[in-house]
This record gives sequence, C-alpha cells and structure tokens, in this order.
Amino acid sequence: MSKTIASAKVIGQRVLNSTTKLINVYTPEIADEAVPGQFVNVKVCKNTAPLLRRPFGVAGVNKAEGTITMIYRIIGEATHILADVCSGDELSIVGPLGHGFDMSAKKPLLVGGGLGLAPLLFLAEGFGEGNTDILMGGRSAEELFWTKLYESLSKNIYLTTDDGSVGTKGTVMALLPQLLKEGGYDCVYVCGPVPMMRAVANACLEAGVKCQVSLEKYMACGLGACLSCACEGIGKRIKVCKDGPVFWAEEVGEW
Amino acid sequence: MSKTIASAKVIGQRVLNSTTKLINVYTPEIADEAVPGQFVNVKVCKNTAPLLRRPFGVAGVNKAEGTITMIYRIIGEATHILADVCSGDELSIVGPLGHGFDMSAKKPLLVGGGLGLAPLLFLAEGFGEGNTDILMGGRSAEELFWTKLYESLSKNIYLTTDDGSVGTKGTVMALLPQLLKEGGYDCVYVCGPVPMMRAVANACLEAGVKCQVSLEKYMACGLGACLSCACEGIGKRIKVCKDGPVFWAEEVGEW
Amino acid sequence: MVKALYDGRLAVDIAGLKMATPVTTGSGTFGFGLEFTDFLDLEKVGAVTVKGTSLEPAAGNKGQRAVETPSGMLNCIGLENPGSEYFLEHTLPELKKYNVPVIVNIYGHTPEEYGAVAKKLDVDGVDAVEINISCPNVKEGGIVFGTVPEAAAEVVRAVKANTGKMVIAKLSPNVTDIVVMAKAVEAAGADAISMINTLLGTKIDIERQRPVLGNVTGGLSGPAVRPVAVRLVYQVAQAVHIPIIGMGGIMCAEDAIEFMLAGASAVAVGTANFVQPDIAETIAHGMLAYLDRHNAQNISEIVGLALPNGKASMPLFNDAV
Amino acid sequence: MVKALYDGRLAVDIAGLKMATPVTTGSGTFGFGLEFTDFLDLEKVGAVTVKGTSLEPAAGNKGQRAVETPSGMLNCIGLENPGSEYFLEHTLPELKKYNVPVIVNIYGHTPEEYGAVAKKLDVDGVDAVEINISCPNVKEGGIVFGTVPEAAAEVVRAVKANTGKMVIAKLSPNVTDIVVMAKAVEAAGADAISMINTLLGTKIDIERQRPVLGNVTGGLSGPAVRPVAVRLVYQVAQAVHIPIIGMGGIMCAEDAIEFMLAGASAVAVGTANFVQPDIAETIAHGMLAYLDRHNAQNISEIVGLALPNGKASMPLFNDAV
Ligand SMILES: Cc1cc2nc3c(=O)[nH]c(=O)nc-3n(C[C@H](O)[C@H](O)[C@H](O)COP(=O)(O)OP(=O)(O)OC[C@H]3O[C@@H](n4cnc5c(N)ncnc54)[C@H](O)[C@@H]3O)c2cc1C
Ligand SMILES: Cc1cc2nc3c(=O)[nH]c(=O)nc-3n(C[C@H](O)[C@H](O)[C@H](O)COP(=O)(O)OP(=O)(O)OC[C@H]3O[C@@H](n4cnc5c(N)ncnc54)[C@H](O)[C@@H]3O)c2cc1C
Ligand SMILES: Cc1cc2nc3c(=O)[nH]c(=O)nc-3n(C[C@H](O)[C@H](O)[C@H](O)COP(=O)(O)O)c2cc1C
Ligand SMILES: Cc1cc2nc3c(=O)[nH]c(=O)nc-3n(C[C@H](O)[C@H](O)[C@H](O)COP(=O)(O)O)c2cc1C
Ligand code: FES
Ligand code: FES
Repeated sequence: MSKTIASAKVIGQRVLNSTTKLINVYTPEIADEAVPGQFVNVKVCKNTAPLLRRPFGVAGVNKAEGTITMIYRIIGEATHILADVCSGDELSIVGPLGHGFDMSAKKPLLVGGGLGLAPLLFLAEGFGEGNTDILMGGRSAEELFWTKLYESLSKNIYLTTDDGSVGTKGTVMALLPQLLKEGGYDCVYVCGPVPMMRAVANACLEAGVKCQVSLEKYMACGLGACLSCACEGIGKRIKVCKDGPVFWAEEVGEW
Repeated sequence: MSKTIASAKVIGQRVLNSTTKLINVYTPEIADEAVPGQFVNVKVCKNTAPLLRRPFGVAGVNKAEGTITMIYRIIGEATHILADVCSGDELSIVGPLGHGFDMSAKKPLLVGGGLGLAPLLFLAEGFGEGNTDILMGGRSAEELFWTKLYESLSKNIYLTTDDGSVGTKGTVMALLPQLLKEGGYDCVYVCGPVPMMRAVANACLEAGVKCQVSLEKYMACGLGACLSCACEGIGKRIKVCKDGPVFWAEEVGEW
Repeated sequence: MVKALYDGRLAVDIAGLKMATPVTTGSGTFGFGLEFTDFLDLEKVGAVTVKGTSLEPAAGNKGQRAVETPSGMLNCIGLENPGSEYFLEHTLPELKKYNVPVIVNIYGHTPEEYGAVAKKLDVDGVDAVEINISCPNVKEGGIVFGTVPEAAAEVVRAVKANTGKMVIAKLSPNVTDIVVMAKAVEAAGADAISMINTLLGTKIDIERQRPVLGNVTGGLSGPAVRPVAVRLVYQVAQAVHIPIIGMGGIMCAEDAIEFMLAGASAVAVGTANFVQPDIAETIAHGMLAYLDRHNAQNISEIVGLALPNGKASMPLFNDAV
Repeated sequence: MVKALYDGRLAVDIAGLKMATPVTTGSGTFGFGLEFTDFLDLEKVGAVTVKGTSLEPAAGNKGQRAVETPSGMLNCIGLENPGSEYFLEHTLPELKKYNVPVIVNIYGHTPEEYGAVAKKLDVDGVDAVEINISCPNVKEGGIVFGTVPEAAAEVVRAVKANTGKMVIAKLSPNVTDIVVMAKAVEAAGADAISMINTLLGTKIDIERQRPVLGNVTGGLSGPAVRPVAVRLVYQVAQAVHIPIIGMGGIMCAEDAIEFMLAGASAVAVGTANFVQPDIAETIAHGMLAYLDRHNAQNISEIVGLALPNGKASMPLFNDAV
C-alpha cells in the first residue's frame, strides 16, 4: 500500500445541500489503492494561506475511470475555496492515508451522522450492493440527501432526526439497541460526532457486537510525522492518521 | 474626485503576449471618475496571501459601459492569480488613485516602454484619435503587440527595439533627440523603466520641452497613508501614490 | 448626537478616553485619518491614532520601504513625518472638524525629546499620546527604549511629566519577557498599554543577492503576526491593571474579538487599512453581530473572557460536531 | 556511489558533518524520516533530523495540538516521543538501512538529563545531536534554557562532555537579543547552530471563548515566520564563526536560498513537509537551477553573500525594469 502526491484533475462537483458538496477527481494512482475508511489530504490552492492540506474521507472510488469521490461540508477557508474549483482545475492530493475498515463482517451495520456518512458510503460500496444496513442520524430533513446516496447500496436504511422531521425522532440511540438485539449484526461500523460514536461503541460492547469507529482529530501532516493527532489508546499511544482513522472501539482510550 | 472600494465584475480578459494580459472589469463608479495617469489598487483574492492590493495603471475607460481596462505583466504571486480569474468573478478595486497627466498640451509626444505603455494608452485616448504621436521602446518584436493597441489612437508610431528586430535598433533615445528637434512637440509624457524616464526627462529639459513622468514605487496603501512610496522631491517630500504618480520632470529629486 | 452611536453598545472607556467603538487605528497605517474619508465615516471610528510624530520633521529611510511577505508585510518607513509644528498647524485643525478622539503617536531620541513632543502636543484636540518606544526602524532610541525596562519607564515618566493627556505606552514584541516591560511602564505611570508594534524581520532578493529593504531590516505586520500578538496580549492582560489596546494582524471583526477575549479593552487595525480602507468602521458591525449571537449588551463584557481566571465565561456555543 | 549526488555541487560540510545537499529536516516535522519514503528518496536528503527524543518516553500535551494560522501553524505537541531506548532499538536500525546522515534532536529537564540522552545516543548510526533548548511547549527546561545564555551554555557543555558526535545548538527566536545566545553556545563548544525554533503564539476560538490549543500557547511555524527567521540568521551569521543551519518557513528552493544568502550554511524544511512531503528532495533541483543561473559551481559559494561584509557578491541580475 503506497501513498502518492498526485496532481488530480477535477472532473466535476455537485451540490448535495446548502452546505455540502460532492466532488469527483481523476487520480488513478489513489483510486487504485484506496480502501474504505481511508482518507486523502487535499491542498486547495497554491497560496500559503490556507497553508495546510485538509483531510477528507474517501467516499467512493471508480477504479475503471480512475476517479475518487469526496463529500465535504463548506465550513471554513479551505472548503470555501474548494467549493469554487471548476472542472479541469488541478488539486494536489496526498493519499490514500491511514488504515481502512475491517471487511470480514458477515452482517454489517453501518451507523453514521453528518459527514461521517461520507466514508461509510465507500464502505457500503465495498461490502457490495444490498449487503449492508445503515442507520443514519441527522438534525433535520435537510441532511437527508444521504438516503439518496445510500439507496442503491444498502438494504435497509434506518433514519433518525433530532427534530423528528423524517424518520424516528431522536438520535441513532433511539433505534440502535433494538437493531442490535434483533438484527443479527456481527459488526457495527460507526463514523460521526464523538458523542454518537461513544454511545454506539458502548452499546455494542454491552451487546457483545464488534464495533469499529472512525476517529477525527485535527491533522497537520496525515502521515504519522507531526503527532498533532496522537492520543491515548488502551495501553499505547496511537496516531489517528496512521494507526487509524479506523480503530476497534476497545482500542480507544481517549475520544 | 472621490475614491471608492468597488466590487468589480470581470468582463473578460485576453492574452497580449506570453506574459501580458488585458483585463476589462465593470466598475462604473471608477470608470466615471478616472482620468489618464491614474491607477487602481486591486485585491486578486480573499486570502491573506497575497495580502496587499496591487497597483495597476488605468489603460482605458469605457464610461458608457462602465468598464475600465488594465494591462498587466504576469510576474509574481498576485498577477499569476489575476491571470486565472474568469468572466463573472469579482475583484475588489480601490480607485481611482493619484493624479493624472496635464492635458493642456497642444502637440503631445508620448514615450513609453514595457508596461509604462499601459497608462499612456489611456492618455492617447484622452487626447483623442490622431492627436498624439507615440515613441515606444521594447526588447524585441515580442513586445510589439503595443503597436496594434495604439494604431487607431495615435497618429505616428515610432518604434525602437534593443535587438533591432523591428523599428530602429536601440533605446528610445536613438530617436528622441531628432523627434524633439523636428516634431514641434510642446509636451512629452513618459512612462517606463527609470533609466528611460531619466534620459527622456533630461533630453526634454535640454531641448526646452515640458515633460511629465509617471513614477513607480513599491506601494502598500496607494492612499498617501503609509509612506512606502515617499521620496525626495525638489524642496519637499512627495508621495508617489498621492502627489503622483505623474510629476513634472523637474519636481523629481530622487528617481 | 441625540442617540449614542450603535446604541452605545460598542462604547468603551480606556483610562478616561471615551471611544464610540473599541476600534482605533495603528499608528502609521492610517496616515492622519484624512486620507480615508472617502471610504469611511471618521466619526464611526473609536479613535484616530495618527502617524508617529517627532519634534522636528524627519525624512525616514532611503530605498525600498515596504515589501509583502506571506500573510504579512515588512516596512522600514523609518518614522518619516512632517514634525509636530506642521501637525499642529495644518493637520490638527482638519482633524478637529470631526467628532472623533485623536491619539498622537510620538517618538524622540531621548527621554527629554519625548517629553518635549508631549508638551507641544498638550493642546486642545489631542486626546491622548501614544509613546512609540518600540519602532524597529530607527537606530537611536526606538528599539532600545522598547527592550530595556528602565529605559522605557524613563520615557514614560518624561512624557507624563509634560502632558495632562492620557498616556499610552506602545510595547515592542521583540523581547524575551514582555511582562517585565508592561509592568515597568505601568509602574512609571502609563495610563494604558498598546501592543504590539512590529516584529523585526527581513527579506532577501535572491536574484540581486541583497536585502530588499533600504534599511536592511523592517517591521513585520499583518495577519502573519497575529498569533504572536494575541499571545502577548494574553500574557500582559494577566499581569497589569491598566487597559490594553490590542493590535497585530487584525483583518476583520472576528480577529478584533479574539484580542478582546484575550484581554484587550480596545483594538487597533493596522495593515488591514491598506487592504480594506473602510475596515475601521466595518468591524463595528461585526462586533454588534457577535454581541447579539452571544447575548451580550456591551462589548466590554467580553474583555478577557478567554483568560485562565476568565471572569464569567459565557455558555459554549458551537460545540465541535 | 560511484558518482557523487548532483555531481557534488550541493555537497556541504557542516562542522565535519558531510551532507549531499544542504537540506535537512526540521525536528518534529519529518517524524523519523521513515514516514516519508513513499514520497522521496531519503538518500537524496542532506540529513534526516528526527523528532525530539528524551531519556524516557513522553506523552506530550493533551487537547488540540495544532491549528492553522495565516500562512503558518501553531503546534503544542509537547515533545511526545517514545524515548531514547525505543529509538535505539526500533527506529535507528531502520534508518541505518539508508545512506543518509542522522541528526537526533534531544531534550531533557536538566543539563544532566541532556547529557544522559547525548551519552545514550553516542552510538554508530547517529551522526550528530541537535540540542533543543528552545521548545516553547514544555514547562520545565525547554524555553528557559533557550532564553538565558548561561543556562544554554551549561546544557551545551553537558552534552559536549557526553558525546563524541557533532553538537548543534538549536536557538529560540523568543529573545530580545539572539546574538548573545548564539555567542554563549558557541563559547560553550557547540559545533553548529540551528535556528529558528518556533515563535510563541496562541489562537482563541471566539465562539467557545477559549484558547484553541490544549496547552493554551503553541509554537508558530511556517512561511509567516520566515522574515523573522531570515533576520535572525542574518544577525547571528555576522556574530559567530560556527556554521548555521537556517530554518523557519522554507517552502521552496528560493526560500532555502534566501537563508543561505543570509548566512546559513545549510537549511531545514519543517512545516513544508506537511504540505509537500517530497519537498526535502525537491529543493535540491531548484538549488541546481539557481547555481546554473548564477554561474556558481558549489552551493557553498552563495553562503552569506547578502551580508553587509558580503564576501564577493555576484553580478546583479534581474535589474528592476
Ligand atoms: C481523517 C479525517 C477525515 C475527514 N473527512 C471529512 C469528509 O469526508 N468530509 C468533510 O466535510 N470533512 C471531513 N473532515 C473534516 C475536514 O478536514 C474539515 O472540515 C476541513 O479541514 C475544514 O477546513 P476549512 O479550511 O474549510 O475550515 P477551517 O476554518 O480550517 O476549520 C473548520 C473546522 O474544521 C476543523 N479542521 C480544520 N482543519 C482540520 C484538519 N486539518 N484536520 C482536522 N480538522 C480540521 C477545525 O478544527 C474547525 O473546527 C475530516 C477530517 C479528518 C481528520
Ligand atoms: C502606480 C503603479 C502603476 C502600475 N501599473 C502597472 C500596470 O499598468 N501594469 C503592470 O503590469 N504593472 C503595473 N505596476 C506594477 C505592478 O503593481 C506589479 O507588477 C505587481 O504589483 C506585481 O504583483 P505580483 O504579486 O504579481 O508580483 P510580486 O511577486 O509581488 O512582485 C514582482 C515585482 O513587482 C513589484 N511590486 C510588487 N508589488 C508592488 C506594489 N504594491 N507596488 C509596486 N511594485 C510592486 C515588486 O517589487 C517586484 O519587483 C504598477 C505599479 C505602480 C506602483
Ligand atoms: C507602514 C507602517 C508604518 C508604521 N508606523 C508606525 C509608527 O509611526 N508608530 C508606531 O508606533 N507604529 C507604527 N507601525 C506599527 C503599527 O501601528 C502596528 O503596531 C503594527 O503594524 C501591527 O499591527 P498590524 O499587524 O495590524 O499592522 C507602523 C506599521 C506599518 C505597517
Ligand atoms: C509539529 C511540529 C513539531 C516540532 N517538534 C520539534 C521538536 O521536537 N524539536 C525541535 O527542536 N523543534 C521542533 N519543531 C520546530 C521545527 O523543527 C522548526 O524549528 C520550526 O517549525 C521552524 O521551521 P518551519 O517554519 O519550516 O516549520 C517542531 C515544529 C512543528 C511544526
Ligand atoms: S496528523 Fe501528523 S501525525 Fe497524525
Ligand atoms: S503607497 Fe502608501 S503612501 Fe504611497
């Protein structure tokens, strides 16, 4: 598994909702190597400000066409610039980075919220059409463009929203215990806000179901070199960018 | 004469030669006010790097359409970014800045080299079709797209190139003394590299012909506030951005 | 004024100097204020701090005087100014037409000279003097007064003895321990501290193989230095009891608020005036929006909230998602 | 190697340390080098300077450890490292597979501890030790050794007494007078100086009204600090006789050349490794192009050309147009 710095041509991007976009870039070296759960580190312009690359999960890959997909929220300086790039522009991308999800589950349940649903999308693709169930939580109906993205990939889609505007009212925890009890899942994959991941991980441990989490920490290098993302694992120090971002729930000592 | 910060829409730009472009922007407030010799201060992107605005001479104005023209050399960070802006993009422009040329000449000779020919183009327009002669110096034929720009504005176009590839071989000084003697000019307007301006100014003083020069100094504010561009004038300190950039040759104490 | 500007929500009182907004201008970056009247309403700026003024006119440094650096700029103007006489005769009368406090930044080559300028400027229309003991661009005086606590104190005392105006001491960041400097000027009687002046830097033209600036080194300002400036304000705010006017790389309201949370009671915009000449007024609007968002009535309420002993901190908004 | 790398044109000798190019890596920004082998050929880097290593493992600071700032970044890693034992057992054997000099950056809490780490690392495969007396992110030791000349000298002496390797003293920019520090470490026996470490800074999250970094303050690095770093190198180069390894915001060959013209005999790339992980090799190519453009044979010829006493300066190219 080798990493590259690629000059990736933007193939196109589209709007998912008012603050979220999906971008496709042509970068065959990375498309060839990337597995679900990995991420890439993107430089959005040549200026010294913004200076650092920005990490984004790989949300999908088309090996035949040599492209990868990212889904991102427009939140700060770099993502505002990214939202303005046009087809044909070049982005410098380093990747693929980190370690992916364990793919040995027989009956996987994916649990995600917010942009955590981006890497899980690639995971659903990796398990193959109809082989995953997904439980997704959001604030309101505005975030539910995600269901469209998962429709053709996952078998059952379970929904919760904070405001009850679609699906069950509440967080994913409103549905999870029952799903764990009755769904026959042998592994849960969770990516989302920390409180969600912690709650899901605890519920899985209690229910005796294996659980992988995908952590997010501020990253400067993404290569395991700067220790910006280092934190306490059980019994050892871990680097989220290199030893993760995917960990077994029981490896995590500090969220 | 009042200055504004305008958000100016890019109407279009075109390539003049491998390192020079012409850009038109829609900014009626500035188009209305600007006179030949003035400049504008342009912010090419929102990032903090490049940080400062960049000064460019006004190379033309279309009051009816509310546009101004700039001609610039792609040389460093900001001009590289400028070269990439598309029609429809917005640039923040402060202007018009400084004082313009004296327009009282009856028979004006314009003398320019390099990008100094940009503000002189607006001056030629200001005097009206066929009312100016222009003497231009360049390194080689590559720079002579300028003749096309002046064709419809100036009556006689005199050319010199360092390599003799077009026009007379040498600098503008190869032709100037004779022109001054025989041309009946009552004022010379010069804008270009410092050695050119100094030589032309001296020749004019000797020949007893009035001469205006347009100086260039590194500018941070363009408003007379920072004193980056202050230098010695005869008997007093001058600010190139505010008291100039156009000066009578005899006002200049320090080139 | 029947109604206070911005309903008085941005009004601050800095050691007796009443400002309608906490935003003043960095000396040397706003000329004499008059250069900016096309872009903003001077009366909507908290105070106008003018270019460093000395007893006699000064021509400043030769050669290139400014150059851009990553997210910043270097300058070596060298305190060119038309002198106090000219200022009093020609500039002040113009400024007096506006209902805005005027802070005059002063410098001299000896404590006595500082005192003499202060005395000369102790006139109607001048609301405060800011002592520049921190200019990196003049050889005599300047930086040494800014790096030696006792020298700084002496200048402050000389100025205090010669003026009835409020006195602000402007600190240099080019020191090992700024807290020592801050305490020295406080003890010497300064009514307020302004900080930071520029960081000493240089740039070399690699093709000409020579320093770009005529004076070889210059002062670094702009957003590049903001993290250093905020850190210094954060340190000094914990050590002194006089108010701080914070500056260094403020480009927008959010940056100004960062300084106030770190303990500054007012702020100054410097380099940003070159980029956005209306910024000193514009920031006020961003501050109002911030007050609304955080349910605060007056801007003074946010001063120092991010300090360790951070008085009542407001509820945490915007939790990490 | 039958043929010297780059025909030997970039080869430099820093107080006996032979490097194939003048480019090493800023400690803490290049891990242990091994993290970068997918991107560049380690043997084409002048030397690999590894993360700060202490006697015992250290966990570093809690909370957020890095954040971007305008053209820079703040970090408060706090010198997390697996300890010298682990380094010798696991990392060094891997590094030894490459034909590249290894510089180990070390730190301790007392001069004795610095000495002990140095002694431990006085083994085959380590080519030099770089003494970090300037880390702003650890409370004990760190910054105090970097700001008090006698304390710095004591650390240098302790290290020199315990190692046969070449010793580099890394200076902090957070001082009033860096020349005093440089002379102190030179007199204490340092073979070379590296500079600069990071500038102390902070950033405040205005919505949460708290410092962003877990450790409150952090070290500022990246292009934002380059003007300050070049200025400091320029000053120290005129004051000491030992070679300088210059760093602070180098992003490309042109920036590296700027440091060398200012008097650095070698350079290190730090933050740039995060942005362009192949940069430590890439810069070499830009340096060769520069040598060609200026008709120079070896990179050492350009060292210090921009200094006031600037040995033979080369003809001026690129005159202002
Ligand atoms: C492994 C990993 C995978 C990610 N995947 C995605 C994804 O698929 N889609 C998506 O929208 N976002 C993802 N993120 C978050 C994304 O990196 C940030 O939203 C982005 O960096 C914001 O950049 P900005 O300049 O627009 O905002 P800024 O103004 O820089 O910051 C906005 C917020 O983003 C956080 N942030 C900024 N830079 C980083 C960084 N280098 N590392 C971590 N956090 C940062 C800041 O702490 C801040 O809270 C991921 C983060 C990590 C660590
Ligand atoms: C009054 C005035 C009018 C000008 N008119 C034109 C014009 O019509 N067309 C044109 O192509 N150029 C013009 N220039 C020069 C133009 O401003 C610079 O080429 C431009 O700023 C370069 O920016 P950059 O970021 O691309 O290059 P940089 O990498 O910043 O610099 C490249 C070169 O340009 C010079 N320069 C950079 N910034 C400034 C500045 N703010 N002021 C002065 N010089 C600077 C630098 O000293 C350097 O030599 C004018 C300059 C002035 C002062
Ligand atoms: C061009 C220029 C001239 C300056 N002149 C002075 C001055 O005369 N007196 C002074 O005390 N500070 C002077 N300063 C420093 C500024 O007032 C301010 O302290 C510094 O620039 C930091 O703020 P900023 O980053 O917002 O610019 C000057 C700064 C610049 C950029
Ligand atoms: C994340 C990070 C970690 C660092 N760790 C160390 C360290 O362990 N020891 C040290 O001497 N310097 C350390 N530094 C300082 C760098 O080696 C270098 O001196 C500084 O970053 C300036 O160079 P730059 O601007 O090119 O990054 C670190 C810098 C960064 C950004
Ligand atoms: S981001 Fe640098 S080690 Fe993880
Ligand atoms: S550029 Fe600021 S005074 Fe002229």
